[in-house]
Amino acid sequence: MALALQTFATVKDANAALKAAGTRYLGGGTLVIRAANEGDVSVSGFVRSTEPSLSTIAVAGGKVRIGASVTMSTISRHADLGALAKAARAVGGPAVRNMATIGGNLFAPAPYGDFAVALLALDAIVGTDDGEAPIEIFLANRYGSAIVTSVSFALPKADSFRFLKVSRVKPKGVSVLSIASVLELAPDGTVSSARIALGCMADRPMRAKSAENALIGQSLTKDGIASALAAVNDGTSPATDPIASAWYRNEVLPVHLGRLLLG
Amino acid sequence: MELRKNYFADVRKDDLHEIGQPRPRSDSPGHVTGKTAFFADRNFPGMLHLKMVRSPHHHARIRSIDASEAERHPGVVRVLTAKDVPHNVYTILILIQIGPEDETVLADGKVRWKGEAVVAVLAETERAAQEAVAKVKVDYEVLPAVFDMEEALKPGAPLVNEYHGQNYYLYDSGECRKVRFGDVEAGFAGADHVLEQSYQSSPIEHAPTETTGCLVVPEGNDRFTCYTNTQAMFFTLDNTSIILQMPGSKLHFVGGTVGGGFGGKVDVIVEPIAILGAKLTGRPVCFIYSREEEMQISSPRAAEKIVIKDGVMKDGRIVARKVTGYTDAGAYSRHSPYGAQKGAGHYPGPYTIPNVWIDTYCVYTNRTPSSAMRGFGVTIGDFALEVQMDKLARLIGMDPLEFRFINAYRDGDMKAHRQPTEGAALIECMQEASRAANWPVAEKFMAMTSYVKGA
Amino acid sequence: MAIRRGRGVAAINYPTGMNLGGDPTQALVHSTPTGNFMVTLSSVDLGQGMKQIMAQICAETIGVPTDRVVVDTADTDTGPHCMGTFASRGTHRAGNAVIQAAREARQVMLEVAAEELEVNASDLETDGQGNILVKGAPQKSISIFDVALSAHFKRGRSISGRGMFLIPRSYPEKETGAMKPSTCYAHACTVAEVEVDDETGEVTVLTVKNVFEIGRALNPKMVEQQLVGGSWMGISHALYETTEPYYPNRDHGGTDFNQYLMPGPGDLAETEIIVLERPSADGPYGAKGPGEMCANPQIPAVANAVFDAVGVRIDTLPITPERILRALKAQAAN
Amino acid sequence: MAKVPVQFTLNGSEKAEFVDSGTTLLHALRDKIGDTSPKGGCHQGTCGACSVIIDGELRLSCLTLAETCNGVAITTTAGLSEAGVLHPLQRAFLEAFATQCGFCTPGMIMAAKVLLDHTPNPSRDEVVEALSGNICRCTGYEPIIQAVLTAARSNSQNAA
Repeated sequence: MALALQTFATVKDANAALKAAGTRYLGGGTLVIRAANEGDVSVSGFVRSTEPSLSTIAVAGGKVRIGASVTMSTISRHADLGALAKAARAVGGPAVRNMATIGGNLFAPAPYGDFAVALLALDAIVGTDDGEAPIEIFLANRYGSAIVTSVSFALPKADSFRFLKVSRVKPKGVSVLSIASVLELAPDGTVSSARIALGCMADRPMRAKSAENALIGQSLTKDGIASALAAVNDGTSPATDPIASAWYRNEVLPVHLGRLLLG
Repeated sequence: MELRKNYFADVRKDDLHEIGQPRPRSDSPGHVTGKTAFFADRNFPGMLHLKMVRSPHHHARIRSIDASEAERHPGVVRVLTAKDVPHNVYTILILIQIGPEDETVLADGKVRWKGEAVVAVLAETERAAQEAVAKVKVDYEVLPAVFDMEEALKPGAPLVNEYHGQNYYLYDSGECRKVRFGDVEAGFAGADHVLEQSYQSSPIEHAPTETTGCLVVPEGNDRFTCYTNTQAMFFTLDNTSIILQMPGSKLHFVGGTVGGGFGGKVDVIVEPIAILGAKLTGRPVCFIYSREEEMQISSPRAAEKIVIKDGVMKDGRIVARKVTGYTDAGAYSRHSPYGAQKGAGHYPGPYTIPNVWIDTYCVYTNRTPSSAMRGFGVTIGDFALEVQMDKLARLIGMDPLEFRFINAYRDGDMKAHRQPTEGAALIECMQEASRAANWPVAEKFMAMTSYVKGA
Repeated sequence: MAIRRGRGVAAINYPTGMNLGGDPTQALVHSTPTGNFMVTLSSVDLGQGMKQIMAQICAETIGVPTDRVVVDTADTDTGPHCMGTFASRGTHRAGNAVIQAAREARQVMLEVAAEELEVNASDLETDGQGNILVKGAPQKSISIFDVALSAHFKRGRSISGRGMFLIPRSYPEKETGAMKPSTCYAHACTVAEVEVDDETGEVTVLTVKNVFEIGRALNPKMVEQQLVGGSWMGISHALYETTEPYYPNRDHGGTDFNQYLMPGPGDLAETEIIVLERPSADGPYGAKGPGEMCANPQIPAVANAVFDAVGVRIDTLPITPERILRALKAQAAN
Repeated sequence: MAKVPVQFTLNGSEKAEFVDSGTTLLHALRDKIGDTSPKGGCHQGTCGACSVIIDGELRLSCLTLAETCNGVAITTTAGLSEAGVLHPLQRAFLEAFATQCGFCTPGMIMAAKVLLDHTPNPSRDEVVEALSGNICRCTGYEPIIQAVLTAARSNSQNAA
């Protein structure tokens, strides 16, 4: 059967159409069209929505709401989202970034989904017609969710957001791992709050909570971060894939976290 | 790039009109305008799409195949199994008497590697073919598989390929191709140091940007035109003629403009089955590998294991070299028996060594059949040889580049396979590398020449 | 963290062609009525520029500019047999066949010119610009255009030729391995310089200096294309590529260009190419096959450079960060 | 099978076709319209050979459904030369010997064109980034990078 595309003006109608077996939501196409091209017969049709709110970015009062259809390249160019540009540019090559959406990135399995790692560090809220959910909860149940409509988060303070993607191929390769962090510093330079998110270290982006805790009250020096580096592998369960083995990912995670924190 | 014309100027004429001139490529205007016609840049009305049902197992007996549901699937025009292929068991080099025929076009009773073609589906659209592929039911009895060459060569290992009867290719020289030159054991006995080391590679894909494929058009006069990106037109035509038991005069192959080959398009895989499909349906057929098939189904460069044992003197002379090479052919021969033999002819490398012993084995395992790739039979051997050379130099405390000068072959030197060296230029390459890399070597090495001593 | 630097060298040779079945290739050459030349082959252009090089070889041999030669290849209804494009055989084998065919065509062309000029054919030469001149008396000449017209419409001659390359097949002697595995050999020496991150095992190839001896650079710009691309592929083989990353374990094979690793445009080593030309006795205008061997010496040169940098030997390809890191940890443990 | 209408401009001329719903733009261009300059190297979005420019942005035609392209302006490499005169990028690729097999070339030229349209004088790093979604297996990339830098220089000279 042909892979028919159904287009709806509202997310509500699109959600209803998605109840039919085999239908997939079409965002930028980098995941679902690929699956169809590769002969994934579990895909039998596409659904999309042209609701305008899906494509808007709203920045007000230190809060950001990004519509789910906004692409990586739009984010990377947006004047108010400069802090996130590096993470948005970490996704694919230029053509992929012009297509890949922020909503779609939430569903990209490891070793993809680097932007979702950034969103996890930002403690984003994921919006659907069913309501809003913290990203950590959302990622745990992501497949089978209603259409993502938006992602919202508080804009990180200047210089508090850091992002690192490690890949074998430059400038564009998929991840060995990626790390995003939001660190706030007290006036004395010690860490007052820390959120660290890891990509490719589990079946979905994960928080490095032991490392976060170990950073509180520490200064960003070689000695200050030592206990965080020692703890960053807590709870990781990375995959072995063509890019790297689980062993390698675990071995170099503290090295790269150290470089991110000291860099 | 720099041409260093000062080398070998005495034996070279540089006053030619067209040769040696950087003429623009006649094909580039087509490339930059997108007008160059690759095989797939054609479209024929009513063209069918061929997709393969592939083995999910590394080694299994096929108990039964039920394609009835696939045949009834909307858009499906024809389903092909082994019994539809007139001469289903073939091998590529049979025309030049390198047998036995050991590979099935479509699996018959057994699969020997994960990804092996079992059933071909021809449908009106790619999607219909994909859907029908998913509906073909094959009942497999999974058999033990072997992936490690050393395991495969042990007694009692699962037999990969019954057409060979053992897990190695049987040369006229026995279980391996052999080169024997001088007395290698005496060489080791008289050496100051003996170093034995083992090297390993894993399979490598050609990864051309254009995947392997062909389009076939029945011409109405009982002939078939096949637009293909094969690297070898007549290998393909002649093997197709054998497989389909069809006179070669019925076959017309058009190609020659290929989106990268690197050796990956010398096997004859897609054309015979596509032509069979066109013959049985009377319709144009396209069979183009997906990228996934190109990466994991098309033949890679073989994995190799190479063991090198050298006897070396403190003064830098290598006096004995023994090489045992293993080429992982995967489940079928394709070009691998020749690759292993080519390795035997290549060792001990571009060095003059008085005592040489070479054994090269072509080993069968339950993986994607390997075949030719850029540097076939040599690339991995050169890795092993040249890392070994580095180790030997350090073992005797000698500069690695100077160590190579001491052993480099020159015109007239007898090679282990008993051909005198002609046209050598290793020394001059190393001299120029010494300069370019600012890696100085002793003056006596810079004064050397590849020409026959005294000539 | 330390970035440690090392360099390594490797020297190699490489055989041109193979000896199976005598490694044959045939060629046909004929002129059109206005003195353009068609080369008919079944050889395949994989992108290395076979068509262009055959045109230059034919042009040189006939004595016309390259743009007066058209190569028609890889149609089995018209092209004579070619074994195929592999084993660094294309330029060498097909080139030899084209020279032989072009020489035969040239002879007919000179004979027709001789009749027109009323001299002996052996007294004629070509100027490479499309004219045939009397040796020593260049004012007495005729254009190839006019010669071809004459041949076609007046004298009834076919300005054409047949050529083939074939060597005796060499069967390796069973016990000694005595054989003639190929014809001429190309040569290379590469020095690679690398940096190794000793905390992650990541390797950066800083420079590769490649010296290649290739017989003759028939078209230097096209030779450069092959050698630069080959040098990249050699580095790629050394550090990145495999379809089975955990060989002999069959799992985790890459299925796309994201998972099948090759250096990207941001991973390029500073690459120097130096070419030496020792014409081969048996090659077309002395050419050897450079297409394959140019990707070989970088692999051991990089491997040796990694050892020079960090003191561990990785004897398994590809030399991945993981293999280096494991070796470094083993080294530290000892 | 349901056919859907698709209407867009391709290299400046109006195109209207009926395609099967779910047809990719790559197939529509190649099989319906006959512009075979975009190549299908992977159909996964990993090689860039199918790259086209849609409303000024680089896109992968293999991952774009044709029916989502109504009303857009599409540029392909086949449309770059005007009246037989090569675009500066095409000329630069020729002169730099930046093509070997030629299969990646149209996609590379598309990626380079978008770069130069927005960044007339790119740095080497910007060129590398712009080409990073396009695979070449023959050239080792350097000649392609050099061709793009050369085209940029010749553009700026012409503008000056």
